[in-house]
Amino acid sequence: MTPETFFGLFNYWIVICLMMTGFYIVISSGNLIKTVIGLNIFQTSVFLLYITMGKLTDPVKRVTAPILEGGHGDSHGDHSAHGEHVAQVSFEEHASEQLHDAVKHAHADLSEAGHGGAEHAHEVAEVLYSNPLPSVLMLTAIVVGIATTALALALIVRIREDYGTIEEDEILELDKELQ
Amino acid sequence: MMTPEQLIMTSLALPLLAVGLVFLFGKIPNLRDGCSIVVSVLLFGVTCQLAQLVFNGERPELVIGEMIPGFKIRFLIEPLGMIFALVASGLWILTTIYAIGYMRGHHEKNQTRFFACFAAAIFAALSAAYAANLLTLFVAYEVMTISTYPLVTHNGDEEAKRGGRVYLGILISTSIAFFLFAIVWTGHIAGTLDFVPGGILQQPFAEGKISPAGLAALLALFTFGIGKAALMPFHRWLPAAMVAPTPVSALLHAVAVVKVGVFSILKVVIYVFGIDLIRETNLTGSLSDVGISDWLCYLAAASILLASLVAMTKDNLKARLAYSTISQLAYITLGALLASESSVIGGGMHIVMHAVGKITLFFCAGAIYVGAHKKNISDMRGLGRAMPLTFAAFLVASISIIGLPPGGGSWSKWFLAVGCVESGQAWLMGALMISSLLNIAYLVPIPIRAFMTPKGEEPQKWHEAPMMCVVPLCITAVGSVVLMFFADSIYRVLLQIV
Amino acid sequence: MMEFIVIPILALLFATAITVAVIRNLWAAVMFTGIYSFLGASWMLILDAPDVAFTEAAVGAGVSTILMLATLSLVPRSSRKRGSISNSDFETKDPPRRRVISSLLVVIGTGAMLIYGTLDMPLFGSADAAIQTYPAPSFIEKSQTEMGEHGLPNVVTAVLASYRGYDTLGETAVIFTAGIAVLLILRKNKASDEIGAGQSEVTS
Amino acid sequence: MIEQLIQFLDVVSKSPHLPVLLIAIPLVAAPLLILIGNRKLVQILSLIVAWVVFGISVAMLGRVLATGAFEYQLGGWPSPYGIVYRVDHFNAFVMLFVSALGALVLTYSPPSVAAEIPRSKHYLFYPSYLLCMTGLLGMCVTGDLFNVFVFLEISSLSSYALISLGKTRRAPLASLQYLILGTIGATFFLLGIGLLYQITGTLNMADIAEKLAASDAKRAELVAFAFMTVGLFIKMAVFPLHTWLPNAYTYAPSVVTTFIAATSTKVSVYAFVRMVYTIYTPKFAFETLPLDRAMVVLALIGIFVASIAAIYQTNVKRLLAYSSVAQIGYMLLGIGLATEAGVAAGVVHMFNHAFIKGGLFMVVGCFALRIGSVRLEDWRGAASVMPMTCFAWAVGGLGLIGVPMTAGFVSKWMLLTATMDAGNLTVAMLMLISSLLAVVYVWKVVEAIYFSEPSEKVKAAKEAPLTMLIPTYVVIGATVVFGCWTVYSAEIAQLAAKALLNASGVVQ
Repeated sequence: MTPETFFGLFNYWIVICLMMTGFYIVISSGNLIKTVIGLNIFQTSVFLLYITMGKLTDPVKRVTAPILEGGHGDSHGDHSAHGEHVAQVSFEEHASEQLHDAVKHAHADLSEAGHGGAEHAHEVAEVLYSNPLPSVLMLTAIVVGIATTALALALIVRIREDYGTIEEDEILELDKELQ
Repeated sequence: MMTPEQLIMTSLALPLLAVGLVFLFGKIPNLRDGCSIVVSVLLFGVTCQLAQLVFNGERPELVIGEMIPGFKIRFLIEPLGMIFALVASGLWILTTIYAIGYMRGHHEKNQTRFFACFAAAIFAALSAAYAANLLTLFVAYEVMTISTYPLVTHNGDEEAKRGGRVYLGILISTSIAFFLFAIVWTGHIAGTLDFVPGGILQQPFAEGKISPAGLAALLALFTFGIGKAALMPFHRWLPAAMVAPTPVSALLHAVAVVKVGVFSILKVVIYVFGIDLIRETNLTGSLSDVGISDWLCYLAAASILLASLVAMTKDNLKARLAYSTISQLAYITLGALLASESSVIGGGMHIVMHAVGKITLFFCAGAIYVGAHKKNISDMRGLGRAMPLTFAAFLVASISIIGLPPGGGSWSKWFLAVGCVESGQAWLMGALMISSLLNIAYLVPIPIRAFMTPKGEEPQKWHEAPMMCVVPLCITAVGSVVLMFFADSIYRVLLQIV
Repeated sequence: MMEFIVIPILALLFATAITVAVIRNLWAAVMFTGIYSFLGASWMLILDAPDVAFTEAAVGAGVSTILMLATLSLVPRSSRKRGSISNSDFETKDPPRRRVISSLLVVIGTGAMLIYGTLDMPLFGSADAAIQTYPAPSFIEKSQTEMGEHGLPNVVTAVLASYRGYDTLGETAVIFTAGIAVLLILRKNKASDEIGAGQSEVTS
Repeated sequence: MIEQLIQFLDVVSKSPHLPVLLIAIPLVAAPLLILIGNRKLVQILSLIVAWVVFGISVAMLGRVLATGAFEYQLGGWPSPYGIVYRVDHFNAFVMLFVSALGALVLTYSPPSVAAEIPRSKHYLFYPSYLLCMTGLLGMCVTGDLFNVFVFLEISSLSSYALISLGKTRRAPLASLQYLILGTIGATFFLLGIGLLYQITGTLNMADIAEKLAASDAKRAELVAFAFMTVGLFIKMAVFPLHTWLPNAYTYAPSVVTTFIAATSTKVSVYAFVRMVYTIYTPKFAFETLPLDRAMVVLALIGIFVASIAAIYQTNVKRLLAYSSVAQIGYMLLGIGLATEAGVAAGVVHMFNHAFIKGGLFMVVGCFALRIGSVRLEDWRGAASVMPMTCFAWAVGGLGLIGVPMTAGFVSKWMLLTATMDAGNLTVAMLMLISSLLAVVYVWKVVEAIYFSEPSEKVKAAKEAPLTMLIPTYVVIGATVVFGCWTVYSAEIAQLAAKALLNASGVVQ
């Protein structure tokens, strides 16, 4: 395994470790709330995996969130303040990243028709965007996740009303007594 | 005049009609029972018409449709099935009359359910008799199991429940685990499930699709899977079923149910394997001559003897008759498995002879119970004087079952014995002979004792059962003698199939 | 440069997850879950997914934490423990050793399998990954041309509302379902109801 | 016969929007019903919606039979950009019986719901029921993998809510146990989708299939497959991942148990078959991976263990629940054969078992209403006061055993033939022997209700109301009809199997 692959996959592995921590909490915990917490972490980590997949990096070109920048269309005047804000944030993030990349590849890059040097980073007209689809999917999944959590918590409230405890083994004990 | 197709349809529909009418008039016993009798007479008429066609060489056919994609419910009547149908429908009339007398004389509850299930069982018997393929046969076989279950548990007490459990447990288990498996296996190998003269397995066997050992296994699956044939060790259901009211034991456990079993075995041997295939296939090639059905033949012979021996130990009359039935059924199974012309004909003929004889014996047992409330043989001393007709009939039927002239049974046993010689297993004849002696030992003393011993203490309480019980049993007793003189026609009919 | 931000975030994420796993106090566990979501959201922001990041921060770190805290604070005292709320009610018990070991085995197995699967995955950020090259033209170009005058600058919103609009409808349905469900579960039975909650009736 | 029906349905099914109407109508109806809030009105309207949905399913099946599979692009966006609904023989068939049972159970429900669920919750109950049905139908109709996940969650969340409505305090607990396992399953499924998405760049099933054929990322493919399989196995309650099912079925209200038992696990089986045969290929699943062997082993162990467990139950609901776990095993056996006959047998068993188990649980609901208990000892001698209900049990039970002239026999026969044709005599034998266990647990109940002295509770009971008996008899009657006449069950299943296998490139 080359270091390149290693670093290329490293991000996924981190996410997998997070995911498995969440999964561990779910299956090891006897406390109902703790189990729900585990589910939460498990799901959040899956969201992270999707988002990691959608990310695009490029040695030269600027990569940003899939929010088109000004001047692209003539009819985006009514876009929300929220969108504008996001656009700005990501722009700044990526500007810095871009600068860094440009420096790194400055002397090796021959494809830019003889242009070199850090100052050219700002001249790159073309902007690349990360894939928007994982974001779209995860927006849905987050909502599904919170719905599940809410339902689970409601059930836990009911269970605690009925049994007076949220420890699984105590509940099973109580049921056994009744039988 | 109806077309053959319509005749088949009518003969299948009539018992179902009876089921409907019985439920419809459940509240009016006289009308209900009247319907049963009328329908049974009509049915016998239709069956006779069909028989005329079949015995003249026609093969009426009726296709109902596909039950499972690629597998049809189809009826095609050949002589063996026709004979069986004739016996079942003919005896249904007598049993119905007898059952009405018995059930009323006995003040049984749930009579409506009883007569409905009874008609349903006859429907199943006829369907099995007419079946043109294994699927149809299997469906009829299972319908019969289910429809007779409520009859076995009729009394509803703990004993009946236990009996029902054994009955259903053994019959369903063997049929699903072995019979169904064997059917599907056959279909897999042969590509068809139809009953074809000469068998359907010869071709695939020649092509090497199944080994001799496989063939032997398949035959064993069929033989044990058809649990209604009550071959040991799957015979326990039959004594268990004796908790049922006597008309049930009479018609179903002497005629319809058990005969469906041995009939199915005969069908499988003749039309699925083909007797040539069974007789000529060796398990081990040329070295030693072990046929694929040999061990089953020995088992059947053992079953004949063992059941007879057990019968001797039984004091309860119905239990003794039940073990006698097991023994007699094994004769037919043996006849089928020997797979020679005479043995198969003997088996087929014994279906008729044994049916008429055994139903008489059961009728008598029922009549004794109704008339004198006696179940045990040891209590029947001197009963013969109070119930002369009943015990006379008993004696006549016993002679037929034993196989002595002038009973019809003498002919079928003769053919079976000849079959043993034909297929080179002459020593099995010994088993038949010993068993006949045993038959004498456990059947004949009953009427003898009833007539010979002086009267007991309370003669005034004993009397003949109601006429509705006595008349049918006299008819069947006479029948078992008359059959002696019709054996030739049965022989000629059965000759068509081998 | 990015590594300087990413590495601490990842380290913190990991540390938080582990903390949640081992911590016994439920209040603390809930708070750490919130923190975990928040850190996750920050990373998403770096990964070019601002929309998700904000939603996760709002929903995962916000709403869900509040819900859990609310659940914890809704403590109808059991008949056995009537009295003041003691902190011990919120201490979870450590799972028995056997369960810990079997859970660890399952988790390690599952994780190893996933890592095995990643070996074939396109490297992080690579432009020739299927996900970046297919479909062509990409959602970004497509959304601009097809939406015509309605073209939203935020492609995520645009896709959400158009191409995958039915997922969004489904998502609404999920929320709605959860709403009904919570109502069904928590709603007290009215006195007019003929049957009681039947807490005492045990049919098995 | 079939042509006439096709002609009739052809006229009805001209509307191109059928697939989306199937989902949209109940989805829109649910919130409206809550706004209406009137108990009686909600009940009637949801009944109408359910039957309309059934009508749409019938029309779609008619259209598929007449003209073959068809697609519907939601919002007019073509794949791979938009979400596409795709209707073919297989899912039209599954949707047909899901919606049929959904409507029938709803028709049957009012008295039972009135007895088991507090009045004030009725106006919420019926919309939840509709949502659950929508989720299940959505999982079937959609051709988009992520959309499957969304609908899976809709159906799951509503079933958690419905299960928690049970009378005892164990119902919420059973529901939570199901929720936790179910969410793990769904998350595994989501994870699998993510991996597939990453190596193919698309979510459309047909598209993924195309890309996978060309892809060389075998390890990622395999892991995605494994995760989706485990996720679905949890939802299907495949042994040993079935632990949620007995409690959930036992403690849920009778109507809920009936509906979920009849439909929910089958839809997950559907999704699994889709995954194996449409997205992946059976070659991948059964040759590259020895999943078929694993499935045969799991299925057989599951059948035996669950059937034996069922024998020992004294609670009839739990008895049937274990039987359900066993029956899933039979479906898996058929599907794992990867032959046309095998898949057809698995698919037809989905259909037949939906009716058989639905019918039996309906009978349980009748008993629960009149006797007030689902314990076998309280049912003793019920035949004397509830003859109709008891007869329905006997017939349904025969179907479960697989006696000829019931639907169960058709499945058993087809499964057996398929196993045998695949050359697996041992499995065929074991399958038959295992099916004998059903005789024991079914007959245990038959004996109790027919041949025992009436219990105290039975003496006070009376025959179930006609509004419940009629739908029960429709369902039970269907098991007999489809046991003798298989044009619309087994033959469609065969068409579906053929289409599936042709699509996945298995040469017949």
